[in-house]
Amino acid sequence: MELPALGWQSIVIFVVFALSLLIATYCTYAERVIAAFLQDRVGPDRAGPYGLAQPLADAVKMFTKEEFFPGGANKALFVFGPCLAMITALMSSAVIPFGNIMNFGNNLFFLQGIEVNIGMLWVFGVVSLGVYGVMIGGWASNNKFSLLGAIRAASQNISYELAMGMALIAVLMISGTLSLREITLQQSVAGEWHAWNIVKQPLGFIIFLVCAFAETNRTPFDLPECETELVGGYHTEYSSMKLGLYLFSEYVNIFVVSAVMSVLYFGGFNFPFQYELRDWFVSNQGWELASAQNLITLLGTVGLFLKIFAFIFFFMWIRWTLPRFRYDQLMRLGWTILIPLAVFNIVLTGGLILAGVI
Amino acid sequence: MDQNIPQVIQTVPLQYYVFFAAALFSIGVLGVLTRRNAIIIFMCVELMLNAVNILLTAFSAYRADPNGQVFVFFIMAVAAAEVAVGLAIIVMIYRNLQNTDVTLLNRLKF
Amino acid sequence: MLTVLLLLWPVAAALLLHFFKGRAARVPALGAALVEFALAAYAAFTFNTNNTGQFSFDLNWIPSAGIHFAVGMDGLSLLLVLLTAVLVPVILLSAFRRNFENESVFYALVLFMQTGLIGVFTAQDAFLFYFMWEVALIPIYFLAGVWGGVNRARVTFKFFLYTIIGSLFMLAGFVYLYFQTGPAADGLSAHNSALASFYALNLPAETQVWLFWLIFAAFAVKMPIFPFHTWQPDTYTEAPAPATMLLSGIMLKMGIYGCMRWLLPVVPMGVDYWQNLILILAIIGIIYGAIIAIRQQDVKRLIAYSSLSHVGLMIAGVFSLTQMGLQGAAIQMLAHGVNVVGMFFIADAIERRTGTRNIADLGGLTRKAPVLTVCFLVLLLGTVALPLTNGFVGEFLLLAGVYQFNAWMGAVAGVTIILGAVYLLRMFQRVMLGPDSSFTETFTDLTGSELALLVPLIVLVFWIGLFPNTFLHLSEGSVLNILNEVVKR
Amino acid sequence: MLLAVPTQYQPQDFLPIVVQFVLAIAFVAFAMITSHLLGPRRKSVVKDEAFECGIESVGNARTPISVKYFLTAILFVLFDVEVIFMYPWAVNFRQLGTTGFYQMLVFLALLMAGFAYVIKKGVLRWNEAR
Amino acid sequence: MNSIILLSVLGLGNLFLGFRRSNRLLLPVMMLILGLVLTVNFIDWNEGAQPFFNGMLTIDNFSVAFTGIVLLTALVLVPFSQKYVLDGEANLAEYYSLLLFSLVGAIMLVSYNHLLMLFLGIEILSVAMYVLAGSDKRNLRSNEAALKYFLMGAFFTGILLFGMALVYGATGTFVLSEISFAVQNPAPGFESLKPMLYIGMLLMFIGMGFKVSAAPFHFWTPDVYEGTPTFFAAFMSTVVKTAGFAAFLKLLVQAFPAANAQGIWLPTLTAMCVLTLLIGNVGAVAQTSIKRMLAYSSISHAGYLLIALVAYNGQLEGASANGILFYSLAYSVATVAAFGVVKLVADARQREDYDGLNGLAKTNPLLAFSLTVSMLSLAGIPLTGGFFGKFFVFSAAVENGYIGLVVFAVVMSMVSIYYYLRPIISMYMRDTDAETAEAVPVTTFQAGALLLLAALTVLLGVLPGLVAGAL
Repeated sequence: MELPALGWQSIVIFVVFALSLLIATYCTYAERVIAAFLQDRVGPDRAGPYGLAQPLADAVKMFTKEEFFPGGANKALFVFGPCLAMITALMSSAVIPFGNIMNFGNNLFFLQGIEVNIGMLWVFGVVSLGVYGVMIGGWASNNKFSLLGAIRAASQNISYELAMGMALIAVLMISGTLSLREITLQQSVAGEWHAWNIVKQPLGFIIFLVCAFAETNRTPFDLPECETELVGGYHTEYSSMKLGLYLFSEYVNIFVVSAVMSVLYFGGFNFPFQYELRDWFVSNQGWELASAQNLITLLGTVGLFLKIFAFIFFFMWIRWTLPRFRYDQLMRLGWTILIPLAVFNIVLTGGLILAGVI
Repeated sequence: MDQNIPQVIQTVPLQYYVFFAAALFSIGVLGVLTRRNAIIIFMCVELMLNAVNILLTAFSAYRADPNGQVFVFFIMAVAAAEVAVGLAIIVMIYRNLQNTDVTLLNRLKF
Repeated sequence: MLTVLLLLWPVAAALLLHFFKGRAARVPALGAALVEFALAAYAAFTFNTNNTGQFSFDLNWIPSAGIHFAVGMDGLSLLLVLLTAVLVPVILLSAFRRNFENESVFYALVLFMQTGLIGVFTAQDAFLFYFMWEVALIPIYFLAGVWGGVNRARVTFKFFLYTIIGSLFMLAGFVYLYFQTGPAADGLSAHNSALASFYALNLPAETQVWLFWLIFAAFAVKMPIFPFHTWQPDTYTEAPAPATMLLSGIMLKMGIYGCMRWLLPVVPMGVDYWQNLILILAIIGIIYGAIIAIRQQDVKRLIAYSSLSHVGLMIAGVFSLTQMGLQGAAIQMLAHGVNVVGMFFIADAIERRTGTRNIADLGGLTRKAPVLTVCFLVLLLGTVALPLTNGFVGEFLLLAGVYQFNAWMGAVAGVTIILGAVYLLRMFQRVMLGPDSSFTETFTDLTGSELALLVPLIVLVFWIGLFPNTFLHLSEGSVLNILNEVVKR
Repeated sequence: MLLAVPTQYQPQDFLPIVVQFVLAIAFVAFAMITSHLLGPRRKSVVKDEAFECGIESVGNARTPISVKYFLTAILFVLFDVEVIFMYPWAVNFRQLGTTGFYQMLVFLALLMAGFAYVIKKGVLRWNEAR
Repeated sequence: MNSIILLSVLGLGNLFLGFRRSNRLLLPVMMLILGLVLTVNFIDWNEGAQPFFNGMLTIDNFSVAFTGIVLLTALVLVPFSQKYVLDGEANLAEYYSLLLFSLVGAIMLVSYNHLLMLFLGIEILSVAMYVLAGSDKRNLRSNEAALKYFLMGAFFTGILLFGMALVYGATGTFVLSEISFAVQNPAPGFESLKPMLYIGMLLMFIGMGFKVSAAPFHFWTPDVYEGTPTFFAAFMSTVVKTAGFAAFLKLLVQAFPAANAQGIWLPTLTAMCVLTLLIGNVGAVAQTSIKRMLAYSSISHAGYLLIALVAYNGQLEGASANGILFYSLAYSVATVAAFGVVKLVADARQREDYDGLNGLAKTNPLLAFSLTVSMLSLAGIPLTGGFFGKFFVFSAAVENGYIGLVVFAVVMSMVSIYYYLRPIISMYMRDTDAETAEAVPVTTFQAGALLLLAALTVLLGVLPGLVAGAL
């Protein structure tokens, strides 16, 4: 890989990085607005037009709050916890293919930070590390609520990770690769939007979705931080930007997991009739193929983000709709329902593939 | 530029891998022999296993023979089983003794 | 096939004895022993003195190693089988005098041991011989250890350790020899352990010199020869009377038989090399046993040391490598077996009546028990080797053999007769004559069954003494064969 | 062209990860340092005490916790490792064909037998003290 | 292969049977399973070498024979777990299933053809044993035994693996025959890798030496055996050892047979052998607890078996393999009986020293008899299987010229007579005291098993041709 390519990739990474931060920031805003909408109230509207500057105000508040170290806390780990949570959240976005190829004067550029053959494993590995941030923070706080919250978080995350991994295996059986780009491209057979994996993997998608909720500690699986029982769970003792990083990492995770779901099940940057549109530009408007392709690519990127936003909305919608699980229900759902379902899904997928159906 | 991964791995001399793995392994052995806490001894054992994994992977890449890497898979799986059993034993002892220092466990002498 | 029957019958009977509890086992046990005796007698009558190996049986025991279950009898074997078959019923009968726990197990062990003994005397395969050698050891260990005196645990342990270590050396020797042999006849294995193949070996002299000690170790302990004898008096004393009779009457012969069958012809050059040393050791044993016997106060110990002394003479006879010496040993094995069993029986009878074996505590039995005195005297004179008794023939031939080899040694060995007379007659005088003691006041004479037991022994004392040719004739061919094998190289 | 993906993956492909890592660390470091510099600091013993619903905190927070969590963790380790074996299989599913499928069925059957055993043994019965 | 499948499936079934909470059912079922598998195992006898898993496992006569031994051992051992049944032990199904699974490991050990299978076999066998060693959860001694066994086991597994990795690095393969081929037909540049091969080989020997408790890697044995519940200690000292030696033999014969390799490992193995014999026998003399004595005795028997390894003569059908086969069988049968009696006595009298056996011949003639038979067998006295075991092993060694070694071993077995006779003396020649006056309760079932074991020992001692030379 020559340096120009690396440079291009760095640009993409930077853009994606910034975007994910931006999206995460505005997720806080979106959360309130959607909550208000669902509860038929106004929501933030003071800071800036429609309250759009609200996240910035929040950020300023976070930065200027007092740093707090509880007595008996292990200081290094106490600081390290949120940092780790944030770093792992930020690390996973780069391998997601946000768009197809751009073609400028015979130079091909991928709208993707990092293309590796183990993209899916990378996302999985990094996301799994996130639990360490929670564990370390909860343990270091020297607070019973924090510890319990952290342990719960760890237990919950690892439990659902199993089902998630198994759901993913069914996708891998269909695609035969771990590269996210290849998985996306396989879902773009010309003229057939039903090449999307959601058609082939409805059950797998549902399992994955449920697990995604649990992995991001979102309602109805937000047991680690459930206010009514555990005060604030693992971040009870946190304040200032350290708390901010925890909250922030959650939204970044939502963004990443939405993107992953879009890529795995909803065709990624593919959108219906993209080939017809490109051919229409080429044959009817007389565009060059490359230009038409660039346009499609951009449209695809926009489409991907639309899908992501839809998922984010869905996350928030659920939050204000469903009540929280009890802990034993949560564990039972993960172990006794999702895992067997996922195994069944694997067997079913295998059978269907061998039968030539998918 | 057009090297595959085994070839890149081969740009580092094999001895380096061997020495590195051997060093890691020796650290593990020393740890097992000198430390007195069951958990730390166990961690040292895991270190030894990882040294083996590195070594196997290096050899496997050098010879472009996947057998070694498959072996690594199995070592990891078995190590996980060992972890499960080992931690269970340590927890069991901790519950009876409230300590995991093996010197306290010298009722059965050498 | 008859040999196999002789071997299997006691074992089968021992197993069947399990179904009889306590005293009920006496009659079946005796019956089994008598059947065995009948079998042995039948074998003796049908034995053809012109031919050597008879009643042979050969079964491929461990095919992969060329080890055969090969048994057969020549004259020498037959003599000892006869001795065993005669003595076992006598010993069983003597055991009926006592009341002890688990009688049926006791008798079963005796019968079991009989199998081992007969196996030793008839084995034609080295490993079978070793196997039987140990089979004979295990029952006697338990007989002596379980039913013995107060110190039984320590004493029998010593005995067991001595004998087993000795026999392990023998095993090592056999294994070495085994690997020098050629392939088995059936070609299934590279080596074989048949007696004939061992005879056929032609080992270098240096090898034979050390191999001699490996094999001789087991025999030396069993007989026992002078420096290896320390287990003997203790064991004889501590073991219950029947076990002592088995030990002294039959087991000891295993060693002498082993020397004649498995040592002399197999490593003749080794024998030649060590001959003088062994003879000297044997003669030391003769003198030493006799001197110690003189000083003994315990009847059983006295007989034990006398046995040591007599065995020394037999060893000397065997290692003189003369026909007379070997023949003497053969006949003396019979005679000594008969005499020593009788002596131990009488010692036991006295102990049962008085509760003591101490010579000083006894006296004046002649008046109270004339029959016992007569029997005792006959056996004693047989042991002292008075002419016309069984001891005379054997000792005469033995001394003649040793004299033939070396006049000085013969002369020294001859002292045994004088010393034997000294300690035995001294014992007779103290025990039988003299004044009564508090222990002997209520002494009663032999009962009918006891007499019935002693009568065959006394008959044998005179039979062997008067018509020794009956037996000498039997063993002559075997002895000549053995000497041939020795001289051949 | 539309389906263009790198045919041969290079170790250098992984280099951008370093870039991203640097970015992530930079952001986190920036956030932590800034908030550290900007925020006020007013320490007091009472304030530093661990929060326990307003009452005084009792005992050590790092006490042993229910063994259930431990069991869950152990189970996760075991099952996760088994799932690892399925990744290479899944990726090569089509090449392995029917044989591979049946072999994995056996594997899954054993795995699920163990799983059923564990569930039946009551690992998830949180309401029972053990 | 049939036995592996059956054991795994039935082991799982057994696990679920445990939910019925009916211990009375479990023991017969367990025996049934083992009996069935034992029968099925011999279907493969004389069927030639059958490769499985791309040749990673090979079922041939060697493996069938050793599988037969481990299964038989397990079968005759199981009756002694009856106390668990009677006491209503809650985890009995788990114990049984772990035993079944560890038998799968043992079978893999005796039929592996690829180092991966060796590793997996060892681990399947060991991990189950780690758990069983600590199965007496409330007993600190059992806990310690489990921890010690586990830590040391994992440690030596690491060493074994490092050895495997080095051998792989030097030869480029894990398949036994290919390793041997690579050593005998060196590829270019192999010379420089030779030290690696040799170090790897030695490390593997260390790892295997630990598993079979050969000195100087024996130190865990007495402690672990003493702390482990007797039933499982018996399993450890028989099945684990038998499988370990079969695996060790396969490794030597099939992977490192080349003469140049022999020059390297022979001194090591000989030294290990001598040391093991010395430590095992001398150590056993010093013990006061029978269980510890049996532990040292198992070390010393590892020494005798090592003689057969030293004296191997080139193929899996040779005198050494036959010797190990016979020895393992005789040793297993006798050891099971010994541990069985010790367990029964220890359960009833709550003591494990020699004096606990006093007067046993009077109170329990059967127990005394079977312990006597097994002690005589272990001591190598004729009329028992142990004698022919030693005989075959020693003659294999003499045949190959290791006379010095054999002489040493014979001297050591003389020493062994001392400590094997001590229980016999206690039982038959010492009187009971207040503590030992009462008879030890023995169920008919156990009595039958003990009689069977004694009969087996004597049968092996009288008709060794049944098993000798089977390979």
